[in-house]
Amino acid sequence: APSNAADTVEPTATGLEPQTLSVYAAASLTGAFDEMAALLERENPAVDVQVSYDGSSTLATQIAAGAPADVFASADQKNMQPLADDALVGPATLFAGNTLRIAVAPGNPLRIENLADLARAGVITVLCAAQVPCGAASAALLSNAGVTLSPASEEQNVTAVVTKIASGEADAGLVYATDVAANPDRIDGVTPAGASEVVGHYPIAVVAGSAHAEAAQAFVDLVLSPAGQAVLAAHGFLAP
Amino acid sequence: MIPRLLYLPASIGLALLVLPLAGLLLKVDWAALPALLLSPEALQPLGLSLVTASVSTLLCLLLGVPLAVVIARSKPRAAGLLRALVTVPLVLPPLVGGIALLSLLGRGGVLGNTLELAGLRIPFTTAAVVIAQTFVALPFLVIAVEGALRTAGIRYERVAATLGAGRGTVFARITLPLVGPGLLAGTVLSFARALGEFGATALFAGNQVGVTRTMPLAIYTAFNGSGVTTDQAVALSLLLIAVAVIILVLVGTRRASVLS
Amino acid sequence: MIPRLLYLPASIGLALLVLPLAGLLLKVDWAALPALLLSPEALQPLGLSLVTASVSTLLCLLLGVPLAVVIARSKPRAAGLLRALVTVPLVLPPLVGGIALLSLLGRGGVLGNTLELAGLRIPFTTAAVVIAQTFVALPFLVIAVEGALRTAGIRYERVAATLGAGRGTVFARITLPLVGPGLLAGTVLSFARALGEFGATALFAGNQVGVTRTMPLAIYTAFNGSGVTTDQAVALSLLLIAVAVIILVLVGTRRASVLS
Amino acid sequence: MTATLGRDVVTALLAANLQLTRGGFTLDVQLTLAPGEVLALLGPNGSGKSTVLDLLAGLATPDTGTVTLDGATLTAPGRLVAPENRAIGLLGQEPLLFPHLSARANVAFALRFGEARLNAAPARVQADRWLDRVGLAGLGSSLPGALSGGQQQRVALARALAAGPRVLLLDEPMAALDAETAPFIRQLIREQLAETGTSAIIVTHDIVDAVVLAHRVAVLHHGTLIDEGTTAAVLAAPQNPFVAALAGVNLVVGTAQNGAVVAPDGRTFRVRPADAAALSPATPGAEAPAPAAAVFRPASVVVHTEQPRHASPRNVWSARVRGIEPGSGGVRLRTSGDPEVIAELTPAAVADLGLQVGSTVWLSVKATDVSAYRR
Amino acid sequence: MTATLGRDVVTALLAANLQLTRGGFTLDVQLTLAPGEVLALLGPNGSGKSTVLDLLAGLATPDTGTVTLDGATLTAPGRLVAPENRAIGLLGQEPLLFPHLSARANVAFALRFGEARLNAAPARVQADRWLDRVGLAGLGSSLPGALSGGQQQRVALARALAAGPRVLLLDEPMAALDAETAPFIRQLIREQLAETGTSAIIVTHDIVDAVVLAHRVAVLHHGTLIDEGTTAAVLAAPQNPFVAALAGVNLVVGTAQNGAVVAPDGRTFRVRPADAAALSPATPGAEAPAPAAAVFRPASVVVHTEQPRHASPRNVWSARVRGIEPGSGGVRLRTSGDPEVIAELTPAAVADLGLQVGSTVWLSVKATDVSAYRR
Ligand SMILES: Nc1ncnc2c1ncn2[C@@H]1O[C@H](COP(=O)(O)OP(=O)(O)OP(=O)(O)O)[C@@H](O)[C@H]1O
Ligand SMILES: Nc1ncnc2c1ncn2[C@@H]1O[C@H](COP(=O)(O)OP(=O)(O)OP(=O)(O)O)[C@@H](O)[C@H]1O
Ligand SMILES: [Mg+2]
Ligand SMILES: [Mg+2]
Repeated sequence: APSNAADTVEPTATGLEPQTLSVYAAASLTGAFDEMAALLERENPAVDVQVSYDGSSTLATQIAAGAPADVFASADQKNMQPLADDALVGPATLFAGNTLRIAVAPGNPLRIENLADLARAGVITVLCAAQVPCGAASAALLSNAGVTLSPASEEQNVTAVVTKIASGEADAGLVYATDVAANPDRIDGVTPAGASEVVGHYPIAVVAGSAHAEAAQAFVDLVLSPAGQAVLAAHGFLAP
Repeated sequence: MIPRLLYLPASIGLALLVLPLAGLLLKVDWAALPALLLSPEALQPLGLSLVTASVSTLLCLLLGVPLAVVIARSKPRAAGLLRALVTVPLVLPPLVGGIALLSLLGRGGVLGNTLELAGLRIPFTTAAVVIAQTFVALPFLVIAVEGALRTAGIRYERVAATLGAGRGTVFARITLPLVGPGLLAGTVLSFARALGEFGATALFAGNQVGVTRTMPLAIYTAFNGSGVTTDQAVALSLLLIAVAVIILVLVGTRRASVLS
Repeated sequence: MIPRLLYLPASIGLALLVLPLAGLLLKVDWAALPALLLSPEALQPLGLSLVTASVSTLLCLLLGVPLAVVIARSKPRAAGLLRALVTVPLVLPPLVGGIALLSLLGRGGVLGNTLELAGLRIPFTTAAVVIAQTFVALPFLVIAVEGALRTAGIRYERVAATLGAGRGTVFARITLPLVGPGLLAGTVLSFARALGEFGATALFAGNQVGVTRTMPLAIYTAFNGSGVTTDQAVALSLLLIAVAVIILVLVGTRRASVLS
Repeated sequence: MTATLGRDVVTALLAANLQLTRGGFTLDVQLTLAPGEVLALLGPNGSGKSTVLDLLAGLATPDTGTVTLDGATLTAPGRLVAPENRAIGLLGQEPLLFPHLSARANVAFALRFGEARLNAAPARVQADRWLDRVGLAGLGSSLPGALSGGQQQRVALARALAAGPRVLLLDEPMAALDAETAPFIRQLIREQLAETGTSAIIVTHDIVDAVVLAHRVAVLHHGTLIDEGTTAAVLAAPQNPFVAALAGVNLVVGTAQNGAVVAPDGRTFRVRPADAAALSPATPGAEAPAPAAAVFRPASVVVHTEQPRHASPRNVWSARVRGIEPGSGGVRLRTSGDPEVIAELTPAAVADLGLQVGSTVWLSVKATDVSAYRR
Repeated sequence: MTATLGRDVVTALLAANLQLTRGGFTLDVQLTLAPGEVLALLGPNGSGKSTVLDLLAGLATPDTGTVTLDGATLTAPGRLVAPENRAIGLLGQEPLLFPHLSARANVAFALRFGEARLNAAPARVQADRWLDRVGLAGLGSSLPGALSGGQQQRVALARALAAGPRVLLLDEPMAALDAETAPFIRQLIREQLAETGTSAIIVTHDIVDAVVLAHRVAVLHHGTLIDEGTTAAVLAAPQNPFVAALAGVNLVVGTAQNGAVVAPDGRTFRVRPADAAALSPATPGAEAPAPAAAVFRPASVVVHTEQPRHASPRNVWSARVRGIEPGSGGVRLRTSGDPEVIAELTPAAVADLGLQVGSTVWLSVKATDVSAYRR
């Protein structure tokens, strides 16, 4: 992400060599990590941070296949662990958490207030597939609440759930709090009871053999720093 | 009659197509394979895929052959335009096809609203899968058949007309048999494309077990679940490929015997 | 010469292909469009897409035409098998193509390791984009050209041979010109497919601005980018479609003039 | 519409007036065809014969002009009745057998979907009968690709005849046929047209076809009809070198009697034994004399100044020299009678015999040199 | 290899021994061709003529058998020299002009990639010359689709001749040609083959082609050669009905003298004026007598029992009756001389004249009835 703020800030003493840092981040981190990249570039004007967003499993697969990533931020442990086991990444640190919201059309026309409302006849509900992080969390949340749903669809990622609700195709669905924060005009969020009990944890790690290990570590440090955490919080993430 | 020089690039081309599939084979966990392939998680999507792809292919034939005839027999300028229109869906990235279908047939879509008033809702149904597959597969059929029609020309149709045969008769007994190989090629192509369809289906039809989870969606779901190890996704892909190869070879040799 | 009855299904077929695109138009935020389309976020991927798709199409021609010739001139049984092999990549869901390519050319892949020793890394480069596009577009070219070759037959090639012309001469001066329309059709199809290629590229080449972010990936990124609406994705799709239509119509009318 | 070349339009089944320009080639043709009439369309390569047939069959559109069949307009500005609705059949210059259908199925196609509208089973039976008639019994199951060129042509001809149109257009129907088969096929065409009362236009480069098959001849040259009339009249007075090259035959149209042809003026022409049989009535006994024609070449006519004796020719008669004209093959002597008979001699022979217009001569023609046909 | 039908194999340029079964059709043919020799291959439809040409050209493979050219093996078990490396040209039964190339470019193709290997520019010039020779000057830019059937055939012929192979195989080269053009094209083929010393096999259904173009005739029937020999010998003694139907000509091979043909036994045959010119030497004066042939039909021979007088025939001679045989067109009288001359009479004429074997007769043939060719 090119930063035009770079000229206005004087370089710090720890300024890094000119280089391009490649960060692979889960799609739900999009807004937050764009800002994170800008922050790092401001501190290190010589560094160009490129963030690639995609599903965590896609990114993990690419890193396993030798993708030139320096940092990997996953939306779940499941995709980080195998890389760690094969020593393809350095030690992973949890840096954020995410909780679920019921996403509804703006203004909540169907008056959906809790998880049980999702099971109402005539309400079209979509969820994430159980295999993806948000789907696993949704399943946990629903089972905690003792609610059984027959969703119209099990989407492959949160964006698809958001899209279906925003386009009116579906009436409600479970998404991350961060998604509600990122789409204020398209969906409204309802916090279901027990949401805080089910928290998804985001690990981050420097990719093993990174040619820019120092900058990569700097990025991880930034994410974990109070400044980084403030950015994440502003996008709706919880502390790890 | 083949210039020797051609064998080298031909082999490279074949290798480019076949070697990646071979690479896939190396990733397979052969021990776990049989159990997985016989599990309902594999067989149900496979069944749904075969059924929907067959229905889509049939739809492609019913709609695509007439469209191909109209294009092939149009004046050059009109034909060029029609052909371009028919080809466009090929360019659409998977996602965009889904968005386009939603914006037409979804709730709030132009036609979707009308249908909803009639009590019909298409998204999230098996019908949506078929529509998505037909949408992406139809161009293949049209282009293949149109090309065959154009090459076959109208000489034999003219002869049939001078013998007194009406247009319907000529179409059924002369035109169609003469483009048989092209028709078969188009059918194979559109069936293959329908079988592999993922993007538009995912967005337009969703991913519900037994209703809209076709094989490609099952593969994607498995991939998202297993991540790096990709074992299950690869195994399912293998199943899909194996079924496809069997069907293609069966049709292919049938086609060969038609041709010879 | 067209049976009247055919016009109805032909119209429905055309509607199925064109109406969703029209639906897309309704979703466009026309006011914001010009600025967006002229932004580097739109133009850079478009440029990359056009360049890589052109290179891929060229590769398809170089590898696919010889392969098509070999298949078309093979014995029926061998031809059936080869044709099936060539068609398989069509069946692969987007993702699986990517997995397959990675498992061949990625780290730990059969060829990937060898290449790495030679200091060559293909995945996640522009070359990877081209390979992914070629992999998915090649079958189109091969099938289209093979069909045309088979329909054209070998009568004229035989005549040329009895006149004393060598195989290379016959290929260049008789075979290729005679399958001209089929060749053009195949080229158009594979270019369109390469232009729209998303799945294999996303996994095999990644999504790096200026290097591997082609138009379909840009659309995907825009679509996934939380905070924005699908507007941007739709606008980008529109740009891609517009460019494709222009190219297709240009080629199509050129084709028409070749044919007439 | 006005009478064309003296023929009454009221009797015309097919009437055409066609103009067409294609590149450097211009066609401008008026022609009519009476019910049951057979017209031979002659002309050099590229003169427009096939084009005329295409225009009549509705496979091509003229720039201007009309085609009417039995008073109904088939082609006119802004109107083109489809070929399948014209009842005009066309056997083109190439056989164009449907490549995916057997010889039998090709013919059966015409029987099922042509005039007869037979069902599948009887069509197959009839098709086999047709194949038998064109000498291809046993080849019914062969696909066109497994037939020789001449065999294909015969199947195509059988198919065209089997369709049973009101007007049949035949473009070089005898091309590629072997010498032994050609006469049989020619006879088959003749009989079939006569039996069914079908009008026909036959394009040919062989004058024998015109003589045997046609009542009338039209000669096309550079897209215009340069000569037209009864076969005998056109051949007797060739209007241009092309017709002269074609002509070279004497044609006697008369009646069959005892295996010979009797001319209108009573002369009897004995004919070659093979043809004499065909001229004899099938059932002996009193019978109305059947129309027949005798054909022999001017070069076969021997001219004597005294009555010949002790010689083989069966046909000997005396006549007066009406005209002496140079011809492509020598000097042409027109001699009196109905019809006039042309003898072709070398200039030396004319000089030797002291021939002049008005001389009385004896003419002889060998019976083996005279072909004959029932009409 | 053994001598075939008395011909010395040492002199053979092309020698073939071919067996092939295709469905119900079986071919078994041995034939040889001497350098510069022209063989006419005759036979009914479906007898295997085109198949033989395909096998010789390398477009088809025999089940067993060999083809050798100048001692080099072209076809043998497990060996098939590609058509383009055989120096054997083939003009097939269909013109098959390359549809994307103009008439000129079609002929130029043969000049560029055939024997001559001309560059593009001279090939175009030569191609135009060829088109001129086949009477198509001005049509060089036409695409095949814009040519008539006969025009296409002429382009195809020009293309085949222009390729300049050592052996040329022509499958019905005169098909679809108009009557005026045919003799010119026939002459063109003759001259071209003679000038270049090209050996050729010509498939034809027209006996004139065989007489004018060929030194030798072979007759194919159901896949086997049933007759073979010099044109005159085969025609004089037809071995089966097909040949008989074809034959029906007397052929006198002799020398040209003063516009006439002198037979080996000294008889002089005056010929029709058009051909007499061609027989006269181009430069008057002493010249070695040129070989020439005269052709006339048995039906044209008038038989007298006394010397004919006051009659037009220029050719009159006496001979003895050697044989009286039934023929397809009447009774065939073989008469003495070198060559024997056949006269065809009706049985009635034979009876009338009281002819028997051994009778002395006077024979006459009109000069206008005798065609002649230089050989
Ligand atoms: N598309 C075209 N453009 C220009 N000229 C054409 C076109 N089609 C045909 N011609 C010309 O029209 C003329 C008539 O062709 P047509 O086939 O009717 O001749 P034809 O009398 O049947 O000759 P043939 O005896 O050779 O069959 C030819 O001179 C041909 O060159
Ligand atoms: N694939 C095949 N299967 C069976 N029979 C075949 C096949 N191809 C050709 N024949 C037969 O072979 C025979 C010889 O055919 P060919 O074309 O050589 O005949 P031809 O002498 O050239 O006849 P024409 O004078 O009609 O051109 C024919 O009887 C034909 O039916
Ligand atoms: Mg013609
Ligand atoms: Mg043949």
